[in-house]
Amino acid sequence: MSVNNPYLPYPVRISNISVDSPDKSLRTFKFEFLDPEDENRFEYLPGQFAELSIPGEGEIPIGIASSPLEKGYVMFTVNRVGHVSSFLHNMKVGDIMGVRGPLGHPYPVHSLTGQNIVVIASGFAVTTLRGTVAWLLHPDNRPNYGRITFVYGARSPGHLLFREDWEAWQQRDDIDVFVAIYKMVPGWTGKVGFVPAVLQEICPPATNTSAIVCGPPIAIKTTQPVLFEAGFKPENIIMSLENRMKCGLGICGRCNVGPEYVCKDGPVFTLAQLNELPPEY
Amino acid sequence: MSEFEPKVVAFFCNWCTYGAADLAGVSRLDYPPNFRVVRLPCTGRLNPKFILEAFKRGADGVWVSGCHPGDCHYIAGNYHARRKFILLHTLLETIGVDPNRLRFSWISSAEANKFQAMAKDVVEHVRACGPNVTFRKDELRLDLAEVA
Amino acid sequence: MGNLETITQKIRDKAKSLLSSGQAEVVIGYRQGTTPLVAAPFFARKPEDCDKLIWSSFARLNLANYLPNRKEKVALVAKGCDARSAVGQITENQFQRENLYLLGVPCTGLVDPAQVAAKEPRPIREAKETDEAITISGSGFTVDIKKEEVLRRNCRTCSHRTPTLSDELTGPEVPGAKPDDFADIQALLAKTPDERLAYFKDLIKDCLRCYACRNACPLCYCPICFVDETRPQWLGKSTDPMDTMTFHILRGLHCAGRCTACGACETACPVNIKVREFNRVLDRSVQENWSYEPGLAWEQKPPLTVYQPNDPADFIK
Amino acid sequence: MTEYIVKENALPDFFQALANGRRLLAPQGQGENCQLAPLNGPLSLDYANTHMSPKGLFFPQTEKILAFHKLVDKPHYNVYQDLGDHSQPTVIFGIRPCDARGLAVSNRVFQNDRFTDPYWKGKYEQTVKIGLACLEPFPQCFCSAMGGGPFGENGLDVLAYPKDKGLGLKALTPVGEELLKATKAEPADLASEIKELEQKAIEAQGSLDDYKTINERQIMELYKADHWPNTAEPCLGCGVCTFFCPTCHCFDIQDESNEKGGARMRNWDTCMSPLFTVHGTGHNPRPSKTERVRQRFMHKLKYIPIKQDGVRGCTGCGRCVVMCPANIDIRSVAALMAQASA
Repeated sequence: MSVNNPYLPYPVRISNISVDSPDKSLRTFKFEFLDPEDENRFEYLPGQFAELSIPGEGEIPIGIASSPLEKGYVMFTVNRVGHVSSFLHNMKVGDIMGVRGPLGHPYPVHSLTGQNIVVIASGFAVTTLRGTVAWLLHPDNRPNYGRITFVYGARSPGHLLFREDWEAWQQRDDIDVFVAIYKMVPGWTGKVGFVPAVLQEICPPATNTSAIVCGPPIAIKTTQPVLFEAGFKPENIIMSLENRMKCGLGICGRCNVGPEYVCKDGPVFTLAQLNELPPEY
Repeated sequence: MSEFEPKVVAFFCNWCTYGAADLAGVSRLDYPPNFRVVRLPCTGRLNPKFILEAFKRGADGVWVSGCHPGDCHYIAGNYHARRKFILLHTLLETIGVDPNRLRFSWISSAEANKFQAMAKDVVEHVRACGPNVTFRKDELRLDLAEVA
Repeated sequence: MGNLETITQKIRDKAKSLLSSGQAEVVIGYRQGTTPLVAAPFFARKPEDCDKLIWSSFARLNLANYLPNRKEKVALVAKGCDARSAVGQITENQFQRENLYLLGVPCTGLVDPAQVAAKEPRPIREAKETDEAITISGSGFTVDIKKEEVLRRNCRTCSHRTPTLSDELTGPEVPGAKPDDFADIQALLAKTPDERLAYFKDLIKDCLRCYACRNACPLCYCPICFVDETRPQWLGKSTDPMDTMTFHILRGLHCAGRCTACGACETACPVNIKVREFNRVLDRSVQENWSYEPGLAWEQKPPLTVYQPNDPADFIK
Repeated sequence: MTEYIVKENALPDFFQALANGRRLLAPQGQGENCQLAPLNGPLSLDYANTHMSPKGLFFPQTEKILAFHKLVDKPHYNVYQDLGDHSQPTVIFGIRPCDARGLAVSNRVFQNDRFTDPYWKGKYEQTVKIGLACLEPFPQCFCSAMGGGPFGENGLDVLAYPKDKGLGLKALTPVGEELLKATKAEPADLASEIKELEQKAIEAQGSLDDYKTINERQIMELYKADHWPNTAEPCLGCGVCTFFCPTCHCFDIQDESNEKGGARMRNWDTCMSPLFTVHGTGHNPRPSKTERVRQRFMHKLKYIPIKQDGVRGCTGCGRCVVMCPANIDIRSVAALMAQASA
């Protein structure tokens, strides 16, 4: 996204592709910027997203899965659903395309300094939260936060993304990691159950704690009561919305939720904010 | 500038005209190479938007061909198609698509000679019309030099 | 009391009795518009709503458009063309006959605001009507215009002004007009293909691709219209003239043998395109080839759903 | 700022001086043909308003913004390049105050708190806007009810009004002042006359409800009101209201390409279309026309005012009132919202 023209993507090269689910519907792409200067211009924080821009095909808004402290690439996990994502799934390492961003507001990590943080991820919405945890655990940042808890659930072991990352986190003593699958399969040694149930079991106290929640609408809906029960207030429940988007700049109008543009004013909102808005997401 | 070679998109029914084209080939009957063939299960499958899309993308002519009435593999597919063609043909002709650019025919899989003759005839008619400039989408209308 | 008032009264009385008896859960009719020369769709669900119902020669929208997907029992205020559209929707299984009460209105043709504006360009603040004439007034003027001078083009050639099929007529039958002779299309065919293409390109040059013609059309009820299909995408979304032309051609073809010439498409068009020209080319062909007019009988089959072994197709070689 | 007079016989010179080598657009044609176009005939001052709002001059219905090529051996292969906004210095004479206010509202969206749209900005900032006040309101007008007025100044550089077959002019911005100084318009004191004419024009609109209680109600109170299904029922979903609205600015971004290259373009879009909001998964946050109609009116009358310091997104130009095939009248809807009960 050039300084003068926010519609103009940065040219990037696909540097790595990994297939992340048994049905091949999820792939994770790493991009490197053709112009190294662009990497500095693409200055982001966890929770922001970018438009993956394929010339002649279109753009899709995708949450950034890498942490800004991981240098040399930006990473996105893409679910194959529509025209552009299907096209992207057929592209190869070395292909040239564009990335436009960063867009939206990040999770308010800076204003959470001094607090405990519970990160709750369901399904492949874990992407921006992976970046968040990676950012929080960075030696520069870790001392600024209290207890950090990471809860993550997916359909089956094959659907769990970023295994290397959370397995490494499990070895650390400065983060509590709870990874669950929804239904028991032989050989699984972690937790079993839907995310809200797992959360209920292990939920840390709400005192001086904020929860960052991302997942499909149903998971977000069912997680809320558990958090309320544990004493969390709507101001301390931070969520990320998704809506259909085009420009990502708060202009084209299709992601409106009430007066807010999800792309420009969100996608991160507290539950307290969302309670004042129409549920059009 | 070389001589104009028309591009014709051909929609052939799998059971008849596609077979005729095959037979013509096997029988070494030569016919012009100007066709891009799209094989359909039946002419009844032909949606008018296929024809418009072909013209829009720059085809100089379109040729639709299937089984003779009464011979449809699916009993009545080409009867239904024929009614569609009647209206489509009328509308396209009225709004100014040169009738010589659009050909409908019935050719059975045994009629390799008819196929050969028809293929030549279609190409000659389209050639006489010249390149399709009026009914194509001038897709981008931008000078690529501007960005190259 | 003029015919308009009689019909209005009849509609109100009948609507009240249908709603109170439970024969209908909603009466779809017209109310007075908020601007001059307009009668707007109105949905009466309680007997006390019914006094807002009116009949007027400004009732240009086709109310059959509101039938598909509706679960209620409906009484439909229907002029000749609307009634035929409703019959068509029932033959196409878009609505159930037993849920429909057709309140037929013998119609003497509707007023075209564009033709009124051509006669009187000054801003109109008020319009009144009698059976024969409209009186329009604005700042410093009042003008009477005979309705027959400003009728919509499709109304001038409407031969089924009295609903052919209905459950009840709200007034005496009226004679139909002389049917469309398609002389202009005949004349067009005498021109060269390029001239004809130029004519049709010019016709749609102002098209905004808003698809109001589609949305106002009672025949257009597809859940996903071909213009909205994305995989593959048949039409570009820009105002490219060929995409626009493709839209109008396909819209015409989809309506072939089903169009009742109600003119709702042209009424809805915000830039006054004669979108029905495409339909008329096909209407002519349907009538010539199969002597078919849609919506005249409950059991009629639309011409594109049937065939004859000897359908005329000399152009197929 | 100063006021000026141009006498009837000085008008041709005045317009020439206005243009001064720039593109000069003025209302041409009558009724449905009235549009802002290069001035090349007699100037007409008695038009109601242009058929379409002037937004298309700043935000065309279709605009190519980026392009790329597929020539593997050339630089920038498969990389989008900016096509620029191709704007040229322009003077528009005869924007109605309602439409100028509409442009000002859109301007705050295209140049918002975080991003600037270069294509809009180029055109908007290279255009000097001279408004033409409405001495007599037209039947569909309700600008005063929406916080504007027949002599509204928002979004304009100069406000003009017909005066003795010539023009009275009031400079509103330094740009406007400079523009008028460069013509032979004669300075005059018109303040009291303008005030008087304005008063008369406002009175002529009749007593209009200003729907003030909408401003006081909470979003969710208006949102949950029970009139929405009935309000939306006649809607055909055509979106003509949005195409003609001077403040509707939603667009779609589409790519088109062939074997040589392609372009990215933006096209007007409409929130009345069900596909506008549908997710890739098929989930649609606004699945039925009730939600879509509500969105449009809420956006105009509640959401935009929240974001723009109380300025409404409806300017009272009346186009949607006249153009809606189903006669869904924003004045009636505003009245329902003003008395909404959840």
